[in-house]
Amino acid sequence: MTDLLNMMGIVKEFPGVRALDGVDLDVRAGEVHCLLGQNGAGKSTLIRVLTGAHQPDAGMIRINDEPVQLNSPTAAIQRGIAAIYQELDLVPDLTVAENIFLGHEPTRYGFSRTHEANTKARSILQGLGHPEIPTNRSVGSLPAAGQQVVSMARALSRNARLIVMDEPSAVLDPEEVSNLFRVIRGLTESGVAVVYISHRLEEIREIGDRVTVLKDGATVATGLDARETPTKELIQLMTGRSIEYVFPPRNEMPDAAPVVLDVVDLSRPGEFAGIGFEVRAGEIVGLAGLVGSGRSEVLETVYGARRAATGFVRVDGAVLRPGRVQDAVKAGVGLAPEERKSQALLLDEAVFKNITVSTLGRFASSGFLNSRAEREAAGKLALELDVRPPGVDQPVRNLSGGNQQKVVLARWLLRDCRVLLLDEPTRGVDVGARSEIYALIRELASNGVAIVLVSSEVPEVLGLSDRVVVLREGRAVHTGPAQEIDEHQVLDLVMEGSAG
Amino acid sequence: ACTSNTPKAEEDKAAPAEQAAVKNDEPGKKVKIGFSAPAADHGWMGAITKATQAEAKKFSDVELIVAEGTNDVNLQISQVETFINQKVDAIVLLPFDGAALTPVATKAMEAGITVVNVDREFDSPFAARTTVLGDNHGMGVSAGTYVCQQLKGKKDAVVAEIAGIDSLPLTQDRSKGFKEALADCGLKVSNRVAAEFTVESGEKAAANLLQAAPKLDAIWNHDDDQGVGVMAAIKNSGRKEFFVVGGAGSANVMRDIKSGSSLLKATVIYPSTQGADGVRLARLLVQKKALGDLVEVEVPRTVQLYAPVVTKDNVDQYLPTAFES
Amino acid sequence: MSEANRIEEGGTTPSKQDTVTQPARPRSRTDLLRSGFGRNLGLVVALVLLCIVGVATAGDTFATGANVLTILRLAAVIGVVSVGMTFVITGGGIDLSVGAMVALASVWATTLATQQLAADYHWIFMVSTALAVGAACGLVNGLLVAYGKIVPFVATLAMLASARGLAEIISDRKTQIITVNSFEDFFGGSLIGVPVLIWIFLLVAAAGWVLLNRTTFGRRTFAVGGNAEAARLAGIKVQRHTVALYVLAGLCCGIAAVMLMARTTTGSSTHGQLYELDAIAAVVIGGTLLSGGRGTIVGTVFGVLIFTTLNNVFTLNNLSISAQSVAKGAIIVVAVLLQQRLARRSTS
Amino acid sequence: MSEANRIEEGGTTPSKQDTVTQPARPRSRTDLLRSGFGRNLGLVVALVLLCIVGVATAGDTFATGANVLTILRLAAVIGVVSVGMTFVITGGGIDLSVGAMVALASVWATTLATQQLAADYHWIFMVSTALAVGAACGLVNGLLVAYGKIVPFVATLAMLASARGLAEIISDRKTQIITVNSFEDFFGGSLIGVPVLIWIFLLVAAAGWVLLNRTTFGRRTFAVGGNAEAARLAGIKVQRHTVALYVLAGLCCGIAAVMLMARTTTGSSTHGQLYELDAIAAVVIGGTLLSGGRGTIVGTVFGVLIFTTLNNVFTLNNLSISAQSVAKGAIIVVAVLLQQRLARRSTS
Ligand SMILES: Nc1ncnc2c1ncn2[C@@H]1O[C@H](COP(=O)(O)OP(=O)(O)OP(=O)(O)O)[C@@H](O)[C@H]1O
Ligand SMILES: Nc1ncnc2c1ncn2[C@@H]1O[C@H](COP(=O)(O)OP(=O)(O)OP(=O)(O)O)[C@@H](O)[C@H]1O
Ligand SMILES: [Mg+2]
Ligand SMILES: [Mg+2]
Repeated sequence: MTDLLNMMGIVKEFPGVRALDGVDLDVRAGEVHCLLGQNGAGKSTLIRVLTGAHQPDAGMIRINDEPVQLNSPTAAIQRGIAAIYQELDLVPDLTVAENIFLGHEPTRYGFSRTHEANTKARSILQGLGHPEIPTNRSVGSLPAAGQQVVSMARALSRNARLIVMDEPSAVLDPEEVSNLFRVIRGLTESGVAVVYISHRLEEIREIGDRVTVLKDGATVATGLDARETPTKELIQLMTGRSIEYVFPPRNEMPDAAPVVLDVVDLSRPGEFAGIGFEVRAGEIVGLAGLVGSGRSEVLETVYGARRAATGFVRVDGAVLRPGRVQDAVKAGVGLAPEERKSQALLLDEAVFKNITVSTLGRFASSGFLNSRAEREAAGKLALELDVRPPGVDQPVRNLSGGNQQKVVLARWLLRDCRVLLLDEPTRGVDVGARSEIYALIRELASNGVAIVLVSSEVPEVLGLSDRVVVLREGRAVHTGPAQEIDEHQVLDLVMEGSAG
Repeated sequence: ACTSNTPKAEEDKAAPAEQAAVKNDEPGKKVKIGFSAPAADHGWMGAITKATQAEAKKFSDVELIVAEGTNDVNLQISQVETFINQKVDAIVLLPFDGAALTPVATKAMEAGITVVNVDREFDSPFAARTTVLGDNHGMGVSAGTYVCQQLKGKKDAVVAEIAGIDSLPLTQDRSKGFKEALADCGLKVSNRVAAEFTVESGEKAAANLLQAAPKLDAIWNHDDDQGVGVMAAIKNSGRKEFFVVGGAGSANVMRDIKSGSSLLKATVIYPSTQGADGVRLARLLVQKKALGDLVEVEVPRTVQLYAPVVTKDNVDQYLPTAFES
Repeated sequence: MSEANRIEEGGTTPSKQDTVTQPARPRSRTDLLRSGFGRNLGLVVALVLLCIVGVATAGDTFATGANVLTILRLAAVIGVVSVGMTFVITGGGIDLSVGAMVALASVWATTLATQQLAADYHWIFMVSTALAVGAACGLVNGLLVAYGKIVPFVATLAMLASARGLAEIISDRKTQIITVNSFEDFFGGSLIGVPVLIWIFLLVAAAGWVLLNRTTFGRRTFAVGGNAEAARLAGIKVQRHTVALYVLAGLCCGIAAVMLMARTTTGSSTHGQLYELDAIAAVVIGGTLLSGGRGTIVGTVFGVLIFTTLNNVFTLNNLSISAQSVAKGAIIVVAVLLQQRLARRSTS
Repeated sequence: MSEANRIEEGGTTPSKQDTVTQPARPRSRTDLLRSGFGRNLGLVVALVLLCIVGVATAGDTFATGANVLTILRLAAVIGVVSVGMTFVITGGGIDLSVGAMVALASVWATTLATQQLAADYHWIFMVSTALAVGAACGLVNGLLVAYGKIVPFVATLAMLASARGLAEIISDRKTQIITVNSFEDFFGGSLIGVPVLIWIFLLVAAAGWVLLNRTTFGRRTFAVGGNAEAARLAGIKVQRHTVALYVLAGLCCGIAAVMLMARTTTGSSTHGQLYELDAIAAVVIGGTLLSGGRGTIVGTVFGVLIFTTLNNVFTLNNLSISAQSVAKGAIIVVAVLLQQRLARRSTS
């Protein structure tokens, strides 16, 4: 089998950072080639070089043994390279069909043929298993999962020979993921090559053919067998150390622990109804459910970012005024939201400013900030969470996706919250950092923080939580200790609504 | 001669034999004059600057420094300050707002610089050595009187007014004079709109006015440059039942009047040569010369220009000095 | 529940609830805004209210055909400029130089030389001069923004100063009167009872609408304004497109210059003063997002009509200019608040 | 390998390389831009070039102390307005009403009644009237934007119309002359050889710098402007903060009104014309992002100085007025391009 793509000695420098330092990658037609690496290892940067979005400072790219210059996205597209970027590259105000065909719209004499675009879009979405996404709806109004599907459809619409997928599964739930794999298999059967990036090793095992591992901007191993290579070895290659990929032991919950967060009969029409649960100091309550089941909405409503239609939230016995984030923050509630870019980060601000933004009062005397103290405090946390690169003065925009997520977490860790609401706290976070975050969450709990955890990874919810609440279609269908339920039961619950 | 009907520039040409004037024109000590005026956002103001520059060019002993026209009094003040720093001999100042420029003009006078105030008056006698003024109130009176004459006997006549920039004191003076003169013959202004001295604004204001007043007998338009737009709007509406009186006295309008085929029957002159007069006076003052034709050995404190009505009968007399806008 | 079902209800809303809530809000709010309907409803109501006030206070004149034509004629020039502005703003830019470009184009197209040419051959020479000057200025704007990477506000501010200065130099600050009768006859005339100027406005607005909503160019304008990086990654030549948008705006200014020349029978460096503010105001009131990515020609047309009708009603009522200003501010606020209410109601 | 080691080798750059490259480029480009240094370097160079031109063409007057004070006095009024504008723009808004607020504040503070009060007691009554009027207008702006959810452009455009209209009504379009000598004496005077007006400007700029860069208020301003939703979810009272920003801008306009009153000894409804454009231009040239989230007071001050020095050099050189406009546009473009080059070079 000849290689479809060879990348050799790719170097990419950003001011102050050498993101890629001689990366090699070979991809064969018809294979699923997995890219592994820690947060900030350079995976996304490599992809952007491949798609012409970045220009490499050195190195050579060959397609079908022919040296090529990919000096613009158009050049890459013309060579049959399509991509699903980590940060969704959609235009929120255009419709689904328009987004899918952006850049190669079906036209006649310059007039867009909306009908044809819609028809074609529908058939592509059908192929992806989502014939129900309305093609004339604006993409901005779709939930994250829907947008991910649109992004995939766009990549497929190009009839590419090589499709790059940068963490496509981050916002998808298990069933979506298996659907995605079905599509990928279909593609590879017809000779298309897929470069697949994910931090979930199980997925690599399931779909991957070969693996290339990046570390600190360089290829440390390539051509590994995706199914046979032991996990330990992969982790060792990625992180340079061995990590026990297990959940830390649960804390003993003292029965007398006081209820810190009390959610009573919360509802918002059209989103969720009658949600009630309580979280005691030191307890972790997990919310499980499919994407779109309303978990994020529940968290945001508890936090006051959405105004509850009925019901109320008590923290330490005091009722929070609905729809008032400030009150929640004052009462010691913190939220690490789901969409880090749009909901949490000040992209152009320095890392330390992002971390301290909710704790400014602590670093200020009569309104004047002590930024040395800020930097120190933020730096300490960044070190603890292994944010890379470690400096706290660079803008968050320059961090890799996973590192950005860590910054969001750091913000609330700094704040000594009474209640922490974590929405997908490990999305896009690598194995190494992930186990650290798990340990951290546990440690916070043992310090008496009440934690509500939302994650699309059921094992994560089950492994970390003391109790789980299973949501389906905006209603709680099951509440109980996490140890008494397993992954299959949860999946059954969220799909069928009947306890297995 | 200064009290005659003729604008100053013409007077000089009309009386070349005058001994004093000839002597005055002879080159003397070099004079550096700073000139500042509001933004040339309409034709008359553009004409002022042009006439001033042209006049200065006639004298080999005059160096004219022209600052950017501006409607920001803050900037205009700083321009005068810059002139002071430059140690000019005289400043000819057409202030955007007379009162607002008074302090800095006073400062210039105190620094020994001869200030000649043009068109918009300072509110202190110490701010300028000499003031050259148009007669805005008189303009309104002249226009009103002419309208009264033309509409003689028509008691229910509908008279409209298209004013210039409404926030300027000169506009208010003109309107006041117009109103007073109309009142004398029992008429009043039925419709009043304001434009901004530009062709475009005149067209806009007139188009709306013509809708507001379905029947008209006379229109007085304050400014001939905006008048071009006013006439365009009138032409567009196809209406002919009234006559129009202009203001300022541009060459275009005078040609129209002369042709006799236009609805424009008259215009009231508001000389655009005030700045030019200012330059002449400033030069005389710095060179310590007297004004020709006057027995008085000093240049007068105030020179107010007359606002005559130009009609078909006397248009030839005024056409040569009218400004091309 | 099947996979299909789950996503169809899109996102979080459960299917049962959905079928209940679905009819009440057939589309999401953002969708509705884009379709322009909800937003335009507010504009329509605002305009109708204005008209009611007009009829009530000056019924005899306000409701006449002649007055309606007056309003439309007044709207025509700034309307054409605003259509161009809609494209630039939708594409994520802004153009402060529109007024200056109108002035420069009008001056250039009425120089003695051009008029001579027009008198000797055809008025088309004047028109094409105006269009060429507008497009050329737009091209400079576009190049400065797209390739010089100068923020649009600054680049077009520079153009504003330069173009007006150039217009003054060319015209020597004189109002240049058009003597070419064929030009005046054509553009001053009417077609089926409707003045040519209004036809031009309608044509430009219609062409703008088609271009923005029915062509690839329009789609790409939304993409460039909504997410320039995404557009680039999708293979759109963002820089070239940006240049095209400014050229388009310049071209509209050229057309507006011709219309203004016809209206005033002059070319002058004082034409088009503060058009930038008027046009941006109309565009923004109309519902186009100042930050780009969302734009509506219909809204812009309504925005222009609201402002011109407002002026007309004021004049008909002989209101003092100062009172007009105060009222204008208040009315703008009320109109926008009303719009928002209506847009919200129509979606929930 | 220990935890510590792992982090030391951290990020993507091996530690050895780091120590080599570190001195050459201590921070990333964006950082440099943000820190304002690279960007300001360009501004400094532009200003220095302007000064060189000034000295070369009119050396005897340009370089005198009196002329420097003239430039600074001119810069003072618009400078204070621009400082306020910097806050609003950094916070993601825009304020078109600054000029109108200056006019209204100047008129209100010079009414007969206020002047009587000032004459009888102390000029502080005039000053506080101006500040109160400015702040009140700003409050209205802020409420309309933050709670009325009217886009800033439209809300402040409405205020522009209303405030100027109101100023005209109050003053009856007459220029109101200040007769309170103590007021003139204080604000017209000097302190250690430097005019009080310049002191005020320095004070406002310094206070603005501290507020923006050294306080929680400033930090929140960046957050609100950079990502309002994120700021809200981080517990910042975004609406209240927005209101505060507009009040601040209004307050600055009140101060500017006092300064203008002192300079002109008048209050007038025509004061402050087109200050909105001047201020926004200075702010944007200075490097503040028009879309919010990035702002620099030092840049703004440089922006103002560049424009005022430009005016001064023009006046000294007796350039034709129209040519001045053309040159101004060209110089703006060149200055910005120069800035960008320098900013780029200083980082790579
Ligand atoms: N525009 C940029 N400017 C400066 N540095 C950048 C830029 N983009 C990426 N980097 C840096 O390059 C390195 C590689 O980032 P990249 O996004 O490729 O990581 P990644 O492997 O995709 O990580 P993740 O798994 O978290 O997505 C990081 O250190 C990041 O900070
Ligand atoms: N702009 C919008 N307009 C209307 N509805 C929207 C908009 N954005 C999101 N929604 C709705 O809000 C919900 C967001 O879906 P999302 O996937 O975040 O749900 P979720 O239950 O929070 O998922 P998860 O639990 O996996 O975080 C969906 O119901 C979606 O239809
Ligand atoms: Mg990545
Ligand atoms: Mg969610």
